[in-house]
Amino acid sequence: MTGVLPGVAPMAVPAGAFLVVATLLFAIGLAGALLKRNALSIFLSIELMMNAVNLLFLTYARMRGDLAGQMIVFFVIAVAAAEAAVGLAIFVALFRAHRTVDVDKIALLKW
Amino acid sequence: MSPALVAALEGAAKIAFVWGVVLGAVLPNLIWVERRMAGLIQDRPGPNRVGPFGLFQAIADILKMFMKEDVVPMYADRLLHTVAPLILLVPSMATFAVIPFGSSIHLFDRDIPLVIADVNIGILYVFALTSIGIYGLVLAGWASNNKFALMGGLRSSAQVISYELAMGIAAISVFLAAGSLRLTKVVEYQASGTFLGFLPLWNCFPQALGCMIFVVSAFAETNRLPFDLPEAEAELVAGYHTEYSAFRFGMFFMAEYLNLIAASAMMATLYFGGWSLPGIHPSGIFGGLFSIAVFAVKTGFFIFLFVWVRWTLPRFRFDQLMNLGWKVFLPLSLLNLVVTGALVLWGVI
Amino acid sequence: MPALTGQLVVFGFASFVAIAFALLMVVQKTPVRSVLSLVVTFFGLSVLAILLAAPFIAALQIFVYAGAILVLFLFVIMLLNLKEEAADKDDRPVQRTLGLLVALGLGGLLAGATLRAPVPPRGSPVGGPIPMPDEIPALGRLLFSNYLLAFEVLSLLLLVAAVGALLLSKRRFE
Amino acid sequence: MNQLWLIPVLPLAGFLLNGLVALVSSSARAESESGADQPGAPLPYAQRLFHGIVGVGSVGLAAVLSFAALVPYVLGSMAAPEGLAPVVQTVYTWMAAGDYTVDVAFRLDALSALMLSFVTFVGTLIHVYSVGYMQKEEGYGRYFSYLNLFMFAMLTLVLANSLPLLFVGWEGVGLCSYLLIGYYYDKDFCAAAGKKAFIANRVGDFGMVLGIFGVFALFGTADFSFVELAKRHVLAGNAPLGVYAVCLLLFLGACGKSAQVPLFVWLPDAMAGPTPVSALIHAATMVTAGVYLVARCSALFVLAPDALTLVAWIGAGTAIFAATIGLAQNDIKKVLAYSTVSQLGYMFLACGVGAFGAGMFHVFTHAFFKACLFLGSGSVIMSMHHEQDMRKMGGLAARIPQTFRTMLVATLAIAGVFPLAGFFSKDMILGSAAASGHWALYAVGLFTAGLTAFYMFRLVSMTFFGTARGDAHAHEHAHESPATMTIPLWILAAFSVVAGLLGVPAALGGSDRIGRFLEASVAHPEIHEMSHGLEIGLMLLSLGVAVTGLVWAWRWYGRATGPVEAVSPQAHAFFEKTGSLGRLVANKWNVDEGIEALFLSPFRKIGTFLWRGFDALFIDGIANASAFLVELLGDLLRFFTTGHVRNYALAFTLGFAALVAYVWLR
Repeated sequence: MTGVLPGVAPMAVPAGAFLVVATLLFAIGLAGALLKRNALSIFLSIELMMNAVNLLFLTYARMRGDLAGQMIVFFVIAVAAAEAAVGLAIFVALFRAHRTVDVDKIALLKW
Repeated sequence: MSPALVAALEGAAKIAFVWGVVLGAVLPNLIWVERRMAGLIQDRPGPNRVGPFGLFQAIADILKMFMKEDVVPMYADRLLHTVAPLILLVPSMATFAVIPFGSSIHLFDRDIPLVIADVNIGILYVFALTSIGIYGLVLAGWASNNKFALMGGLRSSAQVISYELAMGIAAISVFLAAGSLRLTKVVEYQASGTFLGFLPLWNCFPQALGCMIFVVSAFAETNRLPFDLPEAEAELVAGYHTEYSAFRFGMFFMAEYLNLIAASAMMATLYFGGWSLPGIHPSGIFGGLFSIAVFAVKTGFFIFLFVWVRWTLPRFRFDQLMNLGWKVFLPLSLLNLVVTGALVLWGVI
Repeated sequence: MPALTGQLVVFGFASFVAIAFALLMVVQKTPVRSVLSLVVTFFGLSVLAILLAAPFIAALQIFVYAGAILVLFLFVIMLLNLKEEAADKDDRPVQRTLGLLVALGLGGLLAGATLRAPVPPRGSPVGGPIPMPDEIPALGRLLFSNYLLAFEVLSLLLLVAAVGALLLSKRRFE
Repeated sequence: MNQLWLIPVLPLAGFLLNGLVALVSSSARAESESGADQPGAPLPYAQRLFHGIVGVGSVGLAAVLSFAALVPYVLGSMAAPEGLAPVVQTVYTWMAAGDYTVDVAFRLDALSALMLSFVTFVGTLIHVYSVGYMQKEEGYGRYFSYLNLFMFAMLTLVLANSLPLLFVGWEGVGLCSYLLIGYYYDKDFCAAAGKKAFIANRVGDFGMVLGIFGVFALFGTADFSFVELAKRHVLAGNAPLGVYAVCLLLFLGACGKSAQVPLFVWLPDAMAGPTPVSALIHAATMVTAGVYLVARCSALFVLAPDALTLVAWIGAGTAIFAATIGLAQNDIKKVLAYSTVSQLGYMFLACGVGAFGAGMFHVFTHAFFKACLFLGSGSVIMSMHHEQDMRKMGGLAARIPQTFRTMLVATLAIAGVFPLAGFFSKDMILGSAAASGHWALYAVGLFTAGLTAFYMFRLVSMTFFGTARGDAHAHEHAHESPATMTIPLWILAAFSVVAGLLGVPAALGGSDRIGRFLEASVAHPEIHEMSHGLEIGLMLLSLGVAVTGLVWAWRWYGRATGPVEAVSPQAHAFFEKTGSLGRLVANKWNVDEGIEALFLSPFRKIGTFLWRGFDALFIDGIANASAFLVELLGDLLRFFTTGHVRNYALAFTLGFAALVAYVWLR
């Protein structure tokens, strides 16, 4: 109930390395989200960003030695599933209406 | 020797043993068994020319595949076309890592558990790998740039995803009863007592419904008859591997059989007590060997069942297949979960 | 200590794979290949998760993310038949350069910030070697005690999402 | 008797049954296209029978039950020296807030027993009367369901054990009053009269609610146990200032319900409803609720003597004020309405001088003769084919003899002719006023008694004596009412004669039973003893005044032969002589116009100002200005709204980066 991570060895890899990897992946995902034009690719990049954050949570959970971080990751994954289902359904509807998922060709978020 | 090195050596030895047995002994003979069984059931001899009783037919088949020309269609995605069978093959081989194929064996003053990796996420690991296998099917269909292949790939992945759900929920009941995701714990639990006083505590008894769902879903997961819709010859030529030939086709072939073996092993482990036999607990080296034998016999029975069913039942229609998965098995597996939960709550099992 | 160096090697390899394939995913023009690259990235991430004493999350990552969510992506890509991204040039150069700069800048900022940020230790982790003891029961108990409300809300969210997705993707016949 | 709760519930059941059937049948009739079921046509006989049986039966049963409850109680109470303790019956807990709860509880004590007796009895008679009176009406079922609902509310009011529950009944009777005044809702003046009654009552109810809050604040409880607490205050001799406020607020409520100055204006207009309704609600029962409330809270009022004095003066003022108006009215029901207002003033006068028992006694007797008078007037109106103007009547005594005789009895009773009911109750009031030393109040009361005798006999004379005026054809066809109407009349007339015998004062050899009976429930601040000789003298005086009024009316109107415009030459000449004052009286002292000028018109002007000046210019100005501002801002921001999701994402990221930088560099 306390949520303390069951006894594990001290970290062999410095925690900072994980943090750097996580931020790097986040930055890559961000670049993808900003630069890609295909809605699906943007969505993929966002998934990557979410997973980078997940890695961050896991690292903190390990550093603190409790399970709250892992719990959050669990929830993030579940929410991601819901988000993917709705998001992809939106893209399918969008494609039906416009025959494209290129976000530069769709400027509906106006007025 | 340092403990780490010992552990590494031990692991390597077990991997070598398992894959050696599976790839070297079971797989080729399975090809032969299936063809001979087909002959038996269809009232014809089957392969009987190569070697005694045609036993070397499998080797001949494999050699043939190696020697044929490797064709990649012109507008196919070359990279994916190459990678797809590998994606299918690797997870099915990795599945064996967590299946306990025996109790433990005492060698060199150490108790060696007869499982390659006794991880605490056992069942989850198997399901994760199964879900990765879907990529192989889908990508094979996509990369071939062939409408039949694409249809086959989509169909098979839809089928696998659908049945994975019912299968997973059925499996949840298993580790609900065992109290752990660890497959060794699942087996130990089943070896630990009796059900209703006279039956072994194998999960197939208290969870007969779940067991049935799992077995049938396993047929669907492995794309075997009566659920081999993805390669339904009459409609889709050969489904996702229409455009594959030679050794690439061989890999699909191999993956299918490996999946079949893995599924049989899983059924034996989850529902039929794994390597345990009620009432008989021999010890020492013999005990270990005996448990391996028990496990082999159980797995063998399910492999036989797969073959038997394949040559007996006709194929489902796709809508029937989906209806069965979503409207029958999913609710039933939930019911099974509730019932098992109640049994656990009341201390019956 | 050889085990520790072994971990370092695994870490190095996994993070290299994750980052490399993440980059590949962004650079890739074919959506299908992007998805596949991301799958490989997830494998790398899942190895990192195991190193971080979270094998359950690692398996979940593969099972749910790679095995379900990304397959869904693949499905949609195939359904929409998106062979290749539009070949015509990106006509928003400002967005392109600015986006790249911002991504890099924010990445650097975040890296600096996370490295500087102190993490209050809850208790120094001690105990046996990896593979570590079971954390799944502890997670389960947490899920049904401290996080019960979140869990229930989540189940509702999933239901709503399922219904919503169904409604959105339904063909409307006039 | 532990079925107290059944008494109000029975009429409620009747209401539901009647209402449901009426609703279903009226919608069915609206749908049917057949000519026989034209709108406006009376209901078929079977359905009328059903409504009548349910309506009369439920109330009659309630009456039987209540008599079964109160007869043992009354007998026991008369036998016991201190009276019986109140019977309280809790049905269920209505609301609970903290450790304070309000129960739905019913209470039977001397006060509620007295009210219960005539409410159910007169109520039943009027229901029976209605069966005959309303038979040609389309909304027969609706009428009876409303009437039953009224009985439910009135009985709740009477039996309530707490102010909140009493308030439920209070509002319930108000609602029914509104519904029944507006019974002919397709006529504008009926609908307007209903609204007027409702709004005038709202003013009173406002005070009532505040008063209930005040009681709760003072005593920590709002059920009638606060009466005991208040009595203890009497003993302790200290009355908090709040008691004055609470008394005045509750009295404001009583003024609204019981039509006292200045809130009396609704009652005369309420005559727009069917006549039995006027008899039941606007004469016998509902309007006395205010008196009942004051008597109920008498222990509180005696703590605030100045408030009590105000009650007395308001009562006296109302009595004489309404009586003067009654002198010059020509509508038979209007005369009775003003008479009611005047008599209610009497009751408050009694309460105000501390004679709560006398006030309640007058409530009791008044119920019988006023109901009799109203029902009689209904009978007259019906025989005259819905003609209400007395100037067009005359000489009806021979045509409708039963109505004439009963009305004559009731008139003598209200005029205070010995030994009819009105004599005893009115003299108890006047005697109490005199005994308490309020001689001015006594004088007003005495004069009003004379006026009462005059205008009531004027009514009888104009209606029944003299020659037939107006439409000769209508006179020839005037006929006596059916038995369902005359039998209640006779019963009520009989009670008008004998009801007073309950309170024969000691001076006349009686024992004032009713006063002693009520002592258990109402406060009696101080006992003023008058010599029997003086008492008899005063009685003779008031009797003389009453007879004078009667004779005067007979002289002016008894053989009136004048034309419709000026029935009585003497009266005509008198009003001519008094000039503007006479016109003022004939015009009801211009009260409605005064209210219009004092309150309504200013309010309308304020409303217009708020609409034109405040709302249209100021509020709308703010709204329009903000809208304009937003539009301006929007025009500016439109530049950034490219509609491209990537631009938005970039902006979003920039913002996030700025945030991170801030957090880091802080």
